[in-house]
Amino acid sequence: MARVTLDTLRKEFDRGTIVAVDDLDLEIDDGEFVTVVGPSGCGKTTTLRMVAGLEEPTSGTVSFDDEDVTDIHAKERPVAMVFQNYALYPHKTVRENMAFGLKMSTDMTTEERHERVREMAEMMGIEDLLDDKPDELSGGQKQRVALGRAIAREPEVFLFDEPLSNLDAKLRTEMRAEIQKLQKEFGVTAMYVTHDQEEAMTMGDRLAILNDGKLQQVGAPTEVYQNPVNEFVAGFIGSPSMNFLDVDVETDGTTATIRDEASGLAFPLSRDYVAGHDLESGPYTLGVRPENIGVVERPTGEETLTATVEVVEPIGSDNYVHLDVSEDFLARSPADVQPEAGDEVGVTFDEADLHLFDPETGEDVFLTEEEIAAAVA
Amino acid sequence: MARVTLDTLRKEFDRGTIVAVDDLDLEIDDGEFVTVVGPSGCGKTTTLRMVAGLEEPTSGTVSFDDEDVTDIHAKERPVAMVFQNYALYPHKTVRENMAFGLKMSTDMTTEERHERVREMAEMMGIEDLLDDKPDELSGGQKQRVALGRAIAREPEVFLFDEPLSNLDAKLRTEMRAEIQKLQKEFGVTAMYVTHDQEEAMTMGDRLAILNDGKLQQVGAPTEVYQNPVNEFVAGFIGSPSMNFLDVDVETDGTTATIRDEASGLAFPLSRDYVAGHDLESGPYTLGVRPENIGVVERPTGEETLTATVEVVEPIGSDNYVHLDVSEDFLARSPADVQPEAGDEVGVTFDEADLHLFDPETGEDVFLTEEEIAAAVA
Amino acid sequence: MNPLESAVALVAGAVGLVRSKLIGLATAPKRFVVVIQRAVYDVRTGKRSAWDVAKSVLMTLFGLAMVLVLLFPLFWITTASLAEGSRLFNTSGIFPDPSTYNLGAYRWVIFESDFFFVDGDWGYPQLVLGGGDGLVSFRWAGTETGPGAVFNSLYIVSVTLAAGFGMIVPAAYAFSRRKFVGRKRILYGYVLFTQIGAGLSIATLVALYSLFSTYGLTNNLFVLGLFYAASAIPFNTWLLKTYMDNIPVSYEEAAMVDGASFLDTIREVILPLTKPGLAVVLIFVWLAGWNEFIIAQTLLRPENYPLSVELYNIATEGRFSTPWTRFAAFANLFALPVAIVYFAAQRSVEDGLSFGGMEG
Amino acid sequence: ISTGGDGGDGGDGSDGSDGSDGSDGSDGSDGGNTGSARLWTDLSDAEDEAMTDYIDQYESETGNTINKEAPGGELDQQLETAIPAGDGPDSWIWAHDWVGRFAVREDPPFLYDASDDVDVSLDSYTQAAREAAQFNDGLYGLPFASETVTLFYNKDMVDEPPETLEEMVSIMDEHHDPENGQYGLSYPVTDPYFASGFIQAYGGNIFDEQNLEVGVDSDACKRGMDALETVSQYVPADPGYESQIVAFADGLAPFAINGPWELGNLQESIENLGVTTLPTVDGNHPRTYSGIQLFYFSSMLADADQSTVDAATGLAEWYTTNEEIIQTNAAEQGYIPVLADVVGNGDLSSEVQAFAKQVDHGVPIPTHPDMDSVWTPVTEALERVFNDEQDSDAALDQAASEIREAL
Amino acid sequence: MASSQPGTGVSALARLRSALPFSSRDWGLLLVAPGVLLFSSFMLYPIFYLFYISLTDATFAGSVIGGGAELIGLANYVQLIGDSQFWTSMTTTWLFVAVSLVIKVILAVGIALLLNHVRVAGKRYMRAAVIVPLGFPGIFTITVWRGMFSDARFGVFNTILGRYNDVMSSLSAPQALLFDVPVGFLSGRWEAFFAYVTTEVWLAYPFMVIIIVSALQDVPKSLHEAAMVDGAGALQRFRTVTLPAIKGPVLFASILTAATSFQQFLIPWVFNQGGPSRQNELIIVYGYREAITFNQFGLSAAILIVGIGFVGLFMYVAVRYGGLAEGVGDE
Ligand SMILES: Nc1ncnc2c1ncn2[C@@H]1O[C@H](COP(=O)(O)OP(=O)(O)OP(=O)(O)O)[C@@H](O)[C@H]1O
Ligand SMILES: Nc1ncnc2c1ncn2[C@@H]1O[C@H](COP(=O)(O)OP(=O)(O)OP(=O)(O)O)[C@@H](O)[C@H]1O
Ligand SMILES: [Mg+2]
Ligand SMILES: [Mg+2]
Repeated sequence: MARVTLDTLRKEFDRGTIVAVDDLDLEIDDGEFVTVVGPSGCGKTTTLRMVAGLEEPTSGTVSFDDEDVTDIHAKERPVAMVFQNYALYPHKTVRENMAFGLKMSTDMTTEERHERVREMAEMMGIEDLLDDKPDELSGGQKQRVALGRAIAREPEVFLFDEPLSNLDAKLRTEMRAEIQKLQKEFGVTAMYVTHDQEEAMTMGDRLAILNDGKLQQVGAPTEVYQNPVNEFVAGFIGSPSMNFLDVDVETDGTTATIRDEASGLAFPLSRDYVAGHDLESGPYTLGVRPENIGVVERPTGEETLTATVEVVEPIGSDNYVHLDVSEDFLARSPADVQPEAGDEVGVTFDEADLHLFDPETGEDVFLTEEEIAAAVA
Repeated sequence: MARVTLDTLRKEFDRGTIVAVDDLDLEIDDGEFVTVVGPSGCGKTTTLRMVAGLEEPTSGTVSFDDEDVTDIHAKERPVAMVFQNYALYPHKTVRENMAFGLKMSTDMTTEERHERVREMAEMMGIEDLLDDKPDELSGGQKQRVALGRAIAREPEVFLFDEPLSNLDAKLRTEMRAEIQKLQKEFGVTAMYVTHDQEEAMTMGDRLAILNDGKLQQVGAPTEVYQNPVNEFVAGFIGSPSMNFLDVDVETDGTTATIRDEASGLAFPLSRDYVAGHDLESGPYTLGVRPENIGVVERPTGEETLTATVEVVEPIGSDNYVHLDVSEDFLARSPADVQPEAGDEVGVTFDEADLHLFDPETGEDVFLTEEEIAAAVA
Repeated sequence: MNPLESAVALVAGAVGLVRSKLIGLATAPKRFVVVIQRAVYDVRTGKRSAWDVAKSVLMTLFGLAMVLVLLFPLFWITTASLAEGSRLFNTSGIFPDPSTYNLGAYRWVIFESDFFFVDGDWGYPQLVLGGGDGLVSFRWAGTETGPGAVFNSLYIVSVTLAAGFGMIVPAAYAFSRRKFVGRKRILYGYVLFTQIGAGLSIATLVALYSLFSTYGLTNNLFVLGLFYAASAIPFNTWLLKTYMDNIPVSYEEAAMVDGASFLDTIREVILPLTKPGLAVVLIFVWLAGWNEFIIAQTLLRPENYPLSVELYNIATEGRFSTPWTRFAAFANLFALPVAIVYFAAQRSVEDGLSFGGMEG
Repeated sequence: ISTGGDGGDGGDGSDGSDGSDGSDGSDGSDGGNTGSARLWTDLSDAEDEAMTDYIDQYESETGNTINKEAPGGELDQQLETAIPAGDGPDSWIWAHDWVGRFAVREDPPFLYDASDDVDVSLDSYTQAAREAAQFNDGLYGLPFASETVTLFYNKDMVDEPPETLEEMVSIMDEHHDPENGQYGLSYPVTDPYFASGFIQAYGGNIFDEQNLEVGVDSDACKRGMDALETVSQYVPADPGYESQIVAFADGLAPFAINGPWELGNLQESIENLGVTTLPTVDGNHPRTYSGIQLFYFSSMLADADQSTVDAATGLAEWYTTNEEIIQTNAAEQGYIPVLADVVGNGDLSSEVQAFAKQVDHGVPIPTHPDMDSVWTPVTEALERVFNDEQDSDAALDQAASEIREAL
Repeated sequence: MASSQPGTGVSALARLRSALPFSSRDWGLLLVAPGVLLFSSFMLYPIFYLFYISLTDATFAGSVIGGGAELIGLANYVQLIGDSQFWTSMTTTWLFVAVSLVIKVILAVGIALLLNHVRVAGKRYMRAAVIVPLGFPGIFTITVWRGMFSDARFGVFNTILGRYNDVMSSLSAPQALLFDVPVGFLSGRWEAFFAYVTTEVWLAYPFMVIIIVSALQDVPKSLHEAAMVDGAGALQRFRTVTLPAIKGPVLFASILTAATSFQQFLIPWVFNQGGPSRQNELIIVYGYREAITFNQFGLSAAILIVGIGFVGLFMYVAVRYGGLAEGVGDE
């Protein structure tokens, strides 16, 4: 419906002492679904509110389809927003809640409005609730009404601010699918804020990661997962999160070894790897994801490392094996690998799964400046 | 510290129209950690409150170490409880919050109390917060204080009512470990209510599943995961949850085939399987977990079934592949299996991973009455 | 909504409130019986111990006794309004002899005093076609003396309510939601002045009178209504602001995103959500205009006296004494409707006056 | 600004047209010399009805218009604000004790010297009444009645009205039994107006207006005070007016000392009511303070049209000299006539005669502008004595010194 | 993506806006202004006028309105300081405020607790009934209370005391427990003071009850339960959970009602005009009487200005240190 462009968008609070959003550039294609993630306080909500027109940017612009809407009042933007706490009008019935936007922004007759609301409600499976007040509804039903209300207006841009965070796991999965389906069906451009890993990974066409008001990386979820541009993104995306280890690399240009005194790690890199990557000696931060770590219950000594098991958490399909390699070092292994706490086990991983970050800047050491800059465009 | 025994414990509300807890029998060993799960409204909180003495049972008894405490007032039971919203006294400092229980139930001097609180606080890493008021604390800190307050009294029984549900994912993982560590350290008997899958699977020595006020199954988490006694437990434990299919089984006593018209499923069971299980022809509910389903991107025709991919959700380490076999039919496959939506794929599974349930009672058809009864003892 | 509609809605709301409360009160005995039956049943089946039930009974009786003690003055004066003669005391006991109870005093209030019509000469409203300044004009027919104090009171109160609400609601909204130059200072000033009310009026009586007479505003019901509104502004603005602070901003934002204009948002979202707060403000502003008599007496001439002044005049009518029965009957007719609405609005009042979030 | 619309101001019926300054008498159209005036009153219902009828009569006889209003509350407070604001009445009815207080006012003045406008001879009135209406040579009103307190008795309990204090005490002794709710006397003893008769019985003056001397601590007053203390022992413990009158009205006391305004009420509750003069004290008649009811002339008249002045003074002259009115009022309202002719003839009821006789024994209330500085200390002294907080001599001494300080 | 462009339309506009003392966001002021204006002209202006009078030698209302008064500086205030009646009045007023406040708080907390207790049936109706006095005009209720406090033997309280005496003496209780009826409630200094306080408490408790009940209902149930599990008994729960929760609202209500008590006029005026012997003249009565009875308008104005000043100061301190204006400062 509309392409959304944020151009060096900036928002300061408290006379510039808090920079909530720091010169953000982002373009969302017509009909695209972008999820925005980041830790608490990173500026997600503020960004969304600026797109909706609820917050005035300190500088920068918001455009819909090349039209600058920065100075246009919220009520005139073709935007619908689903709030974290739903913000259903408690004194109106579900029907009135859903019809309200239509009443305000179209000149439909009451009947047309009610017809539209009925259609919407049928689609969302809440046609029986139309005469109820919000506080008679369960969380999931409220969520559906909030969605219905947003969709009923047929907006060009859809904004979601952690819409599922108040729901329980089961409902969350259900609603996730529902939102995606609706968004595709209507072809509406969507921005979706969340701090839930699974939502972030599964819902969007693209994923935007914010930290401290700054955009860190934008890209397809798998792309971001596989090639995080910096330590922050690497640690933030993926659950359980990536293990980090402070290591030293010794290289002579053709061979290289990754060492960590504390855990006794000494991992030789292959010649191919060294040849393919531009590596220097020095301190690095090594990152490796739990699912890329193999646990060998009866270590033969050929493994990369041996370590002691601290705790084993079975989660049904898999086990989380906590190892004493470093603090919070976790391996995810199949359910049939079941060491006991205290066991000595072997630890393996593949050099292809390793990430190396600059301990100072946190950036992936193999990326060039350009590549890093490109990651946010 | 104390063995907790619930004997045909029952709680009715509103003059018997609501049976919140339905003749519950449960024994928790000294020092054991039992997690209680179940859908919302199944009676978890009510059970916990009866153990704490905050709710009077309609019938049945609660005993600690063979001593019937049913009629003993909450303030005299050797119990500590951590509430969902923490319930910290807002006007008291952290120190006073933690010392309050001691002041009430012991005759320690002020100094002794403060000494104990300091020890506790050090252990929980909150010694710097002792002079703060609760509303100056973050969620995780509050949680720690609530825990500390509970532990400080050295109770014999520890009760937790969804203590982590207000925290974000990262903090939740951290606190989970902390609680387990503390419980083991003090060897306190613990009952832990949650509706979080991961907590349920990882935290307890045993898992008790409630539905509609009735106990469904008690057992080690992996045991429950692998051998759910009925469809409810099978569907409730595990995430994403088990796929169910209404099927017909045709058997002649030596061979058998599982059929489903809608999806075109025709799965022959091995002779061994048929011999080992007591199977009759008729309708069944087939259950199979997402992680036990194989997806073959280029079907050779030898697979159990071919199906169309509806959506692929990458969650980083794995992909969730939604298939059109039935509604919400999900396979979890490694990240490198990446079919596109609309692709025809092959679907495989192993007869060992199948669960068959009686479509009427929902019970696992291979279990005897005794085995089912034993599941809750 | 035009003013007429809102006035009708207001009255209808009040009537509904009173009705439901009274129905509740009327069915209370039935519910009470059920409670007792249950208690008896529970004791018999051993679900509750007799001591447990007894404790509840005792507490309830204690509560009831306290209510009776607290309301004793009102009860006592009501019996006095039914008594014979005009004296408050009788040498035989606290209450007048019940056999002498009669409604004479009330008859006097209705048919002889200036309560409804001057000298109790009742008239009826009549529409006159083709009147002087309009197609239809309105006059009182059937009365020689004209309408009485109650109409003056109602007129004053409607001005007070209209002006009060017109200024309090927008200001409370602005204080709660907007930032503007001087916001803090004005609000601070309001809080300081919340309690400078009744006493102030007496203190500044003469200053007020000279102010009013300088501008020729004495004996003007409209201006007096405005004055009461002014006196109600600080406290009620602050009260309503506090109430509005507790309404999440996201409702307004949702409405904005829904395309509602500012006024739409106020009408459709803010006002409905502020109802309990508005109810309390309504009651307080009403009482400000309804009960005051010192200023009214100073500023008004007899033909414009509202009920409160008439009541005071009855109290001081006798050379050295008060004609108690008439006074009591007059006061009861004057205050009871308001007190009943107040009684019925207890829920709203409790909600609207909730300062629970305040930390001391 | 209109106050119309809901009928809120429709109540002013007849006087709707006539503005509020009361000085627009000239608009009386063709009559030429008829005017209208504004009169404020604070009367009881019965008095008010009678007054309305007389005013109607006056209006139809003269063509003048009188707008009678009852502002309610404290009449003097109403005047205090209304007159300076130019919004006061042209005339009002009140006892003469405000004459001095208002006559000394300047910037703005409150009263109007009507010496030049009044045609009736002041000799038509009794001397006391004549003096009461004047202050420093100005004539500020016309008198029509006087009042004072005297002795009421219940004929069912008292066979023969007492002549002397001793007789009265012996009757009171007979009945006084507070334990059983029986008393000797109903008498608001801490009110100086009520108490004045006994205090001044020996010829002392609480305040000597002629010489501006405080006499409340004189020996005469102190002896009078003893008499007061004697009767005080027979009243109900509460000196408040209402609690006093109830004892007599309920038939629980043989005597009451009170004024003519209670006559109607008491006649209703006591079947056989007698009224007589106060008993003599050592042969002296108690000298009660008396008040003279006046039509006051307000300073509003100073700037008003002559027709208004004529209307206002005309009413006063007509009313105060109309024998029929005075006679009727005496019979119906218990007004004690001050019109010399009426006082002289014997047509008055026995009750009124009793009051009239008591007035004769009494003295007019002083009208000194600062009388409030006298009343308050005296009241307080009486309260202290009544509550046994102070000896009566000391109390009067203290009151006297307080008064001297304040004046 | 386009690079940052300083000085685009928006930011230039924003800068312009922030440079102005008034900006478009200040339209909130427009919503507030009418109320402020009305309030100032009817409430603030008279106070200034009163202050002006206090600097003059005005004797009666007319000399104020008629303009016959002359400025005499602070003489009235000087006179006031030397006036023993002023100090009597001040002390009595503060004592009245303090005593009635203490009783009020205790009574209101008691009522609120009782009428919010689970064991009391029909408590909502009782609560509704108990707050009704607030709906009656003060002149009415106060006049009624005066009647009840009548010194007469047949006054309500004296009758009750008489009955009490009868009962007690029939139980042959010692003389010390009996009352000396009739008690002169309005004619003795402390008796009258007691009557004032009783009436004041009765007038003000409903407001406090409402506020405390609201606060009690906001206390999370789980706090009580946490305390129970911590081993606290009923009394300790009251101390640790209930009391702290209602402390703020009680303080708040106390400040408001104390400020009103300070300005109490009708009770003393209707009861016995601040008597006996001017001993119980609360500050406003004192001022009123100086003006009305003694024709000392200038002095009266000075008294009232001092009174208003005290209320203002009291409110200021309360707002400052009592957290009364919480939420005001969040700008
Ligand atoms: N109105 C405001 N005034 C001052 N600071 C604000 C305001 N709104 C947001 N902030 C600050 O701006 C920063 C970004 O806030 P924002 O709400 O956008 O974060 P978020 O990413 O949505 O966080 P969360 O995940 O907790 O919702 C935070 O530091 C916050 O404290
Ligand atoms: N005080 C009460 N009065 C009436 N019904 C109640 C009460 N407390 C609980 N119930 C009912 O009892 C049932 C069990 O409630 P309970 O709170 O134990 O569920 P739960 O398993 O803790 O649910 P959740 O996961 O939502 O916390 C529910 O149907 C609930 O409505
Ligand atoms: Mg946010
Ligand atoms: Mg629960």
